[in-house]
Amino acid sequence: NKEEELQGKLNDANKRISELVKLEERQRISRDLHDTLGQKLSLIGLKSDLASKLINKDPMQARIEMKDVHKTARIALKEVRQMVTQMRGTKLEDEIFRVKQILKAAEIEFILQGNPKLTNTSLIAENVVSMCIKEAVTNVVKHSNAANCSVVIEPRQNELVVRVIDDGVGMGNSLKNMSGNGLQGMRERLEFVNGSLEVVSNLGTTVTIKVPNVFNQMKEGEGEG
Amino acid sequence: NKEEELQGKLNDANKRISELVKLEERQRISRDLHDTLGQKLSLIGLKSDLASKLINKDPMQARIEMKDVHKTARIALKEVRQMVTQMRGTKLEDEIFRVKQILKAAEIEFILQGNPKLTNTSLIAENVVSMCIKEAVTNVVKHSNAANCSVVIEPRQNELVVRVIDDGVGMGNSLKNMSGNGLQGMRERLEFVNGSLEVVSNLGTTVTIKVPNVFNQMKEGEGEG
Amino acid sequence: MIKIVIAEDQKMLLGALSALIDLEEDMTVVGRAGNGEEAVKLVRQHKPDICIMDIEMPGKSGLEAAEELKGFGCKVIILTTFARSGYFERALKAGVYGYMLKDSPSDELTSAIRSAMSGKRIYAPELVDEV
Ligand SMILES: Nc1ncnc2c1ncn2[C@@H]1O[C@H](COP(=O)(O)OP(=O)(O)OP(=O)(O)O)[C@@H](O)[C@H]1O
Ligand SMILES: Nc1ncnc2c1ncn2[C@@H]1O[C@H](COP(=O)(O)OP(=O)(O)OP(=O)(O)O)[C@@H](O)[C@H]1O
Ligand SMILES: [K+]
Ligand SMILES: [Mg+2]
Ligand SMILES: [Mg+2]
Ligand SMILES: [Mg+2]
Repeated sequence: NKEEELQGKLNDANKRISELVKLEERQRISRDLHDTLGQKLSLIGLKSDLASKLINKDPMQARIEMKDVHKTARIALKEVRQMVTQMRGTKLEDEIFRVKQILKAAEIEFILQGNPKLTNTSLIAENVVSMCIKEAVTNVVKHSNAANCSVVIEPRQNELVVRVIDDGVGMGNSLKNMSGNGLQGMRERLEFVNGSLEVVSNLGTTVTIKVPNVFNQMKEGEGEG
Repeated sequence: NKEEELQGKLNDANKRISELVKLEERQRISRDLHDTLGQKLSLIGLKSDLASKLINKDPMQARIEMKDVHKTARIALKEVRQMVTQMRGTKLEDEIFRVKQILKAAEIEFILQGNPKLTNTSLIAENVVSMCIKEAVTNVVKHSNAANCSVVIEPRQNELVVRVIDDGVGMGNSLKNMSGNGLQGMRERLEFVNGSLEVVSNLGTTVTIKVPNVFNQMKEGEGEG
Repeated sequence: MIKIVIAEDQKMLLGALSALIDLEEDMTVVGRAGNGEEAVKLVRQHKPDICIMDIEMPGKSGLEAAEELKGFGCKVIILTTFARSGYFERALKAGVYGYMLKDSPSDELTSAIRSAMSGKRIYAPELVDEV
């Protein structure tokens, strides 16, 4: 029918845009790679060549070249490490650290339950969970007037469940007149990683975030920086 | 008003999804980097260290280590180049090469005007132009029954103009009952890079693709593989 | 003489590492392993003072091998290319004497070996995640 057709077209369009966004990001990174690592590897190539030629003629100079090679390799590796860490996005651990500071500044007591070091969650899902916690805690600070805020991290067999719980005024009717972007943004991001959002509010508010675990066979590939 | 608000929300949602798509792509690349370059740079580090220690004790072995370093640097550089080339996407030159083959197989005469080596076009816009030419030529083969097909590449001061021209049957009414994905996909992709599409059909069909040039201050950063 | 076993799955790296260590007057490499399993076997067999251990190896990882060797009397030093969250914590629990980057200057590695011999532990600051 007509509606399905329209939806199909919209999906196609989104897929095409996603491809271009990916492509653009790839190209940005490829420039970085080219400029930083390409240069250093070229230098290493030249200097190691030079050193092996100098070994008999001028062993002192050969040694200096080798030391340069060593130094350059270390700098290059440090850059790779930085790129990898940056590209990794926000770890839950780091987000929890920030949450602690935000709540402290707002004079709301912070309680953490569970380990923010995740082992079965994909990088992208971990990023989304971090974004969602940030949004939820911002809401607690802005709207709840709470005295306490807990973050509960509960890894289950097939999914990770994270709850942000406050003992504030609750949401009243505001669930219906959603004018903000916060909750909507959380929903959309969670959808992207096949996760879900649940908001319950009577005495205070509880926001529940769920994301599926990675399959075991995928864990191998998950470089962590 | 209501409609603008809805449009605003849709734009926000698209922005959020784009961010996640980028993030995911970054993480994929970071794994690649980690696995390939990390190991090789470590090896270079160790071997250059070893070589500088061996210079007096065992210069022959030192030379062998240096040669290993040299070889490893070359392999790593080749990998970086491959990654960069892959990430760069399709060059117009390569696309033109394929177009030539496709038209030859379809027994349609191919005429090229202008230079497919672009200098003022961003990588992403070049990719989009390549995708569009491919679509347009596929349409010529599928629908036009043409004897000749020209691709005209015309760089202007502020934009690049590419035309795909055939001398076939023309589009008749099919412009109105657009059931296919081809032209629509070209429009969406071109929109992403602030380009435009124009289709004119009477004796044969002419598809005109325009994309803006990069600003001069951006050109600096445009590593070319 | 400090007796050393090295475990590293990349052959070239294994060769370079053992050559570097063998250059030291007071050190000798008594065994070279290509994975964690072999490392455990060679340590039991040669009873070295020190075992230099890569983390990412096929089959048994360096961390698993270190955990298994805990209390055996051989001091383990972990070498790695990249930090991963959780690794440092595990390495600490396994009681390792060093946790260093593979591309550290070899002088740092050999001095870490000597420190371990005198009971001191060395952890590269780049690799330590805040616990
Ligand atoms: N923890 C909470 N306690 C009380 N009310 C809340 C809480 N979280 C959300 N709300 C209510 O739900 C509404 C919607 O939240 P949402 O995050 O979507 O938007 P916002 O915070 O108003 O705006 P934005 O997040 O875009 O800055 C809020 O305006 C607020 O009334
Ligand atoms: N060069 C051409 N000559 C004649 N007719 C054309 C030409 N290009 C397109 N058309 C007409 O325009 C219609 C729409 O083209 P479009 O590329 O959007 O869809 P399609 O080719 O039919 O399907 P798809 O590209 O999704 O495989 C075609 O079905 C065809 O009738
Ligand atoms: K020795
Ligand atoms: Mg909000
Ligand atoms: Mg088509
Ligand atoms: Mg390894």
